[in-house]
Amino acid sequence: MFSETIVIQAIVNGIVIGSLYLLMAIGFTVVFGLMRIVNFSHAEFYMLGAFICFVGIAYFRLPFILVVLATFLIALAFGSLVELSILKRMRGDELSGMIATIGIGMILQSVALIIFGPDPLAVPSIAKGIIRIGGAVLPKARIYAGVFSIGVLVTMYFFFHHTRHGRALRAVVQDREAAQIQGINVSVYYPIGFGLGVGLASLAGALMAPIFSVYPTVGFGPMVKSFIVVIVGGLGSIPGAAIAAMILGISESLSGTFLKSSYAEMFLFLFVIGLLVLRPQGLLGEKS
Amino acid sequence: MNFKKTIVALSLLGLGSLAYAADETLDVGVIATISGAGAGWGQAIQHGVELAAKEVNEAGGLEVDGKKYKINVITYDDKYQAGEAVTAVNRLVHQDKVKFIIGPVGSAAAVAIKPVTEKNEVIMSTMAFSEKILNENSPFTFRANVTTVEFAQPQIDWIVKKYGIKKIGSFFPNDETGLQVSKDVEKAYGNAGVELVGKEFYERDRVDFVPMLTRLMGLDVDAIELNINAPSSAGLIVKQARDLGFEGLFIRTGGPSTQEIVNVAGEDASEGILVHTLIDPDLATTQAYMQKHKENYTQAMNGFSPSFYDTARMIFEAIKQANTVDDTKAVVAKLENIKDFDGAAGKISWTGQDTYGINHQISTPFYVAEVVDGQEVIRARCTVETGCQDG
Amino acid sequence: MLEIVNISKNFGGLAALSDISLSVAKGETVGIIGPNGAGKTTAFNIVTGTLPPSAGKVFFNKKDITGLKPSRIVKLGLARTFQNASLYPDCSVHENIFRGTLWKLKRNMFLNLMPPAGEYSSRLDSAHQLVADIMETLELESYRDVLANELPYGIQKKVGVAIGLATSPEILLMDEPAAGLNSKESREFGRLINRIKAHYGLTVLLVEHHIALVREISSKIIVISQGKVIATGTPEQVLNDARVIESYLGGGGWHAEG
Amino acid sequence: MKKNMVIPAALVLVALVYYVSAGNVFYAHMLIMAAINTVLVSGLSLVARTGRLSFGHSAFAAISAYVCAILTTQYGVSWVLAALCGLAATTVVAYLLGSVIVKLRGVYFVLVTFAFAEFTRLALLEFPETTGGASGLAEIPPLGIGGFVIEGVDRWLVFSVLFCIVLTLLMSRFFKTTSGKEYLSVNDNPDLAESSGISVSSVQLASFVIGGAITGFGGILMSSYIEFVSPESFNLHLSITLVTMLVIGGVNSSWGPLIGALFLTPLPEILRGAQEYQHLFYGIVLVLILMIRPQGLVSIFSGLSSSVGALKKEKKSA
Repeated sequence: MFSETIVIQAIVNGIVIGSLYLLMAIGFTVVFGLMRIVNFSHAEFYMLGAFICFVGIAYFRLPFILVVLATFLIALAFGSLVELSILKRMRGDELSGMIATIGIGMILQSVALIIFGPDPLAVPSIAKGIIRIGGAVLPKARIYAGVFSIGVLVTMYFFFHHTRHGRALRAVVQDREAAQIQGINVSVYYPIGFGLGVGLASLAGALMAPIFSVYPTVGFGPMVKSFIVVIVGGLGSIPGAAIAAMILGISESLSGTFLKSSYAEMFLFLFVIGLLVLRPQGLLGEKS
Repeated sequence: MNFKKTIVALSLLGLGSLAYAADETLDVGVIATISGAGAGWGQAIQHGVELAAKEVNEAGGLEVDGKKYKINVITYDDKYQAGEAVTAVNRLVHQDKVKFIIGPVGSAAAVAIKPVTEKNEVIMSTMAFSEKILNENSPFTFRANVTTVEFAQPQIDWIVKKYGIKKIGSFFPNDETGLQVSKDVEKAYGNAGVELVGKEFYERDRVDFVPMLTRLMGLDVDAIELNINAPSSAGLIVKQARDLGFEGLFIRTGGPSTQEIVNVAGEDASEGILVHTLIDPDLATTQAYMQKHKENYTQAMNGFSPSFYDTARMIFEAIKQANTVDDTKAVVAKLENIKDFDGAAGKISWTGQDTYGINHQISTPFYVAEVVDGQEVIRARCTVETGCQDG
Repeated sequence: MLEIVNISKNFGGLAALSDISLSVAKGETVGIIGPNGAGKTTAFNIVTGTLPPSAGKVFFNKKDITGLKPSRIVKLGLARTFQNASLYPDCSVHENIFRGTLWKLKRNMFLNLMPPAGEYSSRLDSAHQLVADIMETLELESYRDVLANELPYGIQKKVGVAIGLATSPEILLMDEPAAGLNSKESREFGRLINRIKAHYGLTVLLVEHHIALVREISSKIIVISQGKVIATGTPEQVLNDARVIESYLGGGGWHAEG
Repeated sequence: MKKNMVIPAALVLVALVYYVSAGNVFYAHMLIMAAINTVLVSGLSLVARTGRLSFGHSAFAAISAYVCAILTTQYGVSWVLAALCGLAATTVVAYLLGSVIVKLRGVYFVLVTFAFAEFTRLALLEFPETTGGASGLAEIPPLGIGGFVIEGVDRWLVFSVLFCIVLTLLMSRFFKTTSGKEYLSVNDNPDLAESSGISVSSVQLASFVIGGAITGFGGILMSSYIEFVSPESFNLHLSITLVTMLVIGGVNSSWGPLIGALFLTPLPEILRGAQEYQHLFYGIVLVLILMIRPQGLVSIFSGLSSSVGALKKEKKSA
């Protein structure tokens, strides 16, 4: 008796969640493509974005768009600073870089715990009420966030394909050595790239803060999911990540609606392990 | 906006009262969830016990066997994880040599540490809802608050009669407590002639409830049962359900934490929720306790706090009557026989002989209240024996 | 001893090697030369097992070793050296060379916790003797305890060869041994190769870009260009062959200095 | 042995004296936990010394701990037999997973082990009838070999400290033998090792399986000592703590796990009042160690990064 409105509702919700994972995944891909490291502090930058949004709206009563923009810029600057001060020394050694991001993650999380305490805090809702599309009920706040994140994705696409720095950064992400040969000064792009990568994660955190509550470990779930999106989509391939993010978002929403949700998550990991083993380069990643 | 004071300040407060004249100290252990999901209930235990201790110390200490004891509360955070609770109870029993422990919050933690407290004859008074806690071969274990086994049936009968509910959906955390409570709640609604349709179990740290809510609304339930979900999860469920346009009734049979739910869901979304509560604001003794709580702590007082204040005072009373701080067998004998103790939450005695085979389940009055503009308004007064009447 | 039969290799459309066949007899010193990108290194990697061929077979002492892992091929007696003389950076020269003998010192890891005994200890002694002999032959005793990353480049190349020798091969494949050496050093390197060939009764196969070294020590030269063998023969025959000169002049720089 | 024996041995003695002299039951508890952590980290260290970083070792500790706990609590099997079955289960799982992922490049190996650990934790949550689900398994009988039962703090203290010291000595001895040198060669320069007759994949598989078994036994020790086990005790936090202890302790030497565990285990208890300061300290020390001695402490990983690097070389030269 599940009418198609339920299915539509689940799919739309899946797309909104998928866009969140995609923002995180692109951020992760930029950092991985540039520095060949798995950024374990990605979750904490998502949390950073969520808390900046919380302070911006709950404290200073700023309009949502302004807060989201401010979050991105703060995170971009902070990310670049972190790269220059800490990760710069480890550019050659990917493993130390990876473990350093674990340390950075721990520091950010404990600072947040000390300042904001462990309990969830609610961000005043940015949009009340619902939108009805042919019987399907879609919470306005989520659509708002979904539309906004898709807007960001489009700007990112424009930045990567039609601006000088964007194309250079994309070249570096795709193949660091080839970019160097073409005379792109890679070392300039390290801080910007890391800043942009974690900036996108903070952006996702800020967009989703009004929908979910905000607490120091809020970023862990989305980080794990963005890892899966990047693996399934193929490390370093942004179009692959886009497809994988939507598949994951929708399947998670559908399985949450129709299946016992915790099974879905367990099988998801099994699927990822299987995929990694059979097709390490992922769906669209090139066989390097 | 009240940022939480850091935990360090709180535990220092507990040690702060060193300067009193009493010559001996009696250590009392508290294992509670101070951080993570369920932190509100953990602080209810910690604050209730600390206030009871402060009261005794200000009166010159607990007089036992000719000596005056100053009560020192040692608190450990179990982060709602059984493993952490076990480490904490090992430290309390072996290092701090404590004979009385109050807490923990979660059933998983309580089940895990009970073997240690029973083996070392340490009295434990927990909040955990699991039925595995109380039985005849756990003489040193008590429960300091009523559970769904006690209050579910009377409350649900009253609500079903008053609001005429036909179909109800429900959410449960996927752990020991959730499993246990889902059985009690389903039985109670069955007896009241209501069909419990969607039974949703979810992982503790889940934040997106829209998919599950979509399914429940597809079964067009006219009410959603929140029972003992952690306050943050319950708040999210209410908020996201209202976002999806759900106009039905929310019922929370269990775990008083209205303030936290309102914080997360917002005042208008949580308008009209029917909650179980242990506090009647008009009761003089409860008002006195709420005032004392406001003087000492910035956080909002949680509904469980009075029962743990009373539990601590009953234990101190039993120690005085048994005239010993070490012979816990004697203290248990005295504690079991306390009747009509006038606590902050009203008249208190023990029950549980028929359901658990041991009379270690506290029986305090409880109420059904409706959330109006973010505040609880009493709608019915109930006790285990007499059921609920319009109040 | 070593035969390559109809080997082809393409990388997504680009035919790096097409239908190459060549053979190396016991005791020979064969040099494979060709302009940059002719496919020399691809052939080298196929023979040493680092890269599987798209088609064709590789035989060693009549045994088909196509597609075997390098570690399996070495045990059959076919060792290789690296172009950039890759070593164990933080270990001494002696340790570097000794690690070449490890595959012959296999012993159950738990049993190995016990001090060496019986047959294993004799294998251990002969390994140590081999290492001492190699260091003497290549005049490396004075560098015995120097860490590999502190060695001058020329010496690093020698240690690279020493490690190859330590695996007691029958044939030694050398990937651009003269790379990074000036003409005096490369002549010295040529004499070194002849000395170790004689001392250990080795067969040598060089893949080289510099004609000078190859012309001096090779008994046979094979020229590869655009993935095909265009000439085989003694140094004199090959180096005066019109097609070879044209492909080199046309295809890449002619390094006939010295 | 790069670092000679004197310094690590001295450090360990100083720590031992500090713990035991305090003579207090609680410090003995911390020393036992430090010893058990040493065993857990040693398993990880064995894998790290062939150039691989695994985030899945918490899963191996979980598998052997749960198999042992289930067999003892629900089937009344003797502790020794149950422990052996636990170890066997972990070894089989480590072999199956290892043989499949050993050929994966550096970063994918890390991601697969990460996904495997999460999968194991969720699987333990999903089947409450056997694993007790989120509430875990309580009342696990104590460690008993034949009649002799290891219970109570003092017996545990002697057994665990002795075990971890012996394990560390064996590991340090192992890396002086020819088999140990194969591990070091694979890590220092995998291409050269492969071309000298050392099969990189079988060495890395062996270290993954044996490392998994050692960490698995550590899991059994932990569950037998705490007499309780739940999925949360083996979550990602444990994996990260083990990696942190390994790196700060010093990945280069067989004494790394012991030193890392001894100095980092007491932290959560000392800062019991304010948990978040512990993580702050962990994070800062970890970052500083990596910044000040990126090569020193982590050079053992050059094998890993060069295996990723090697791939690029191969691509270029073809």
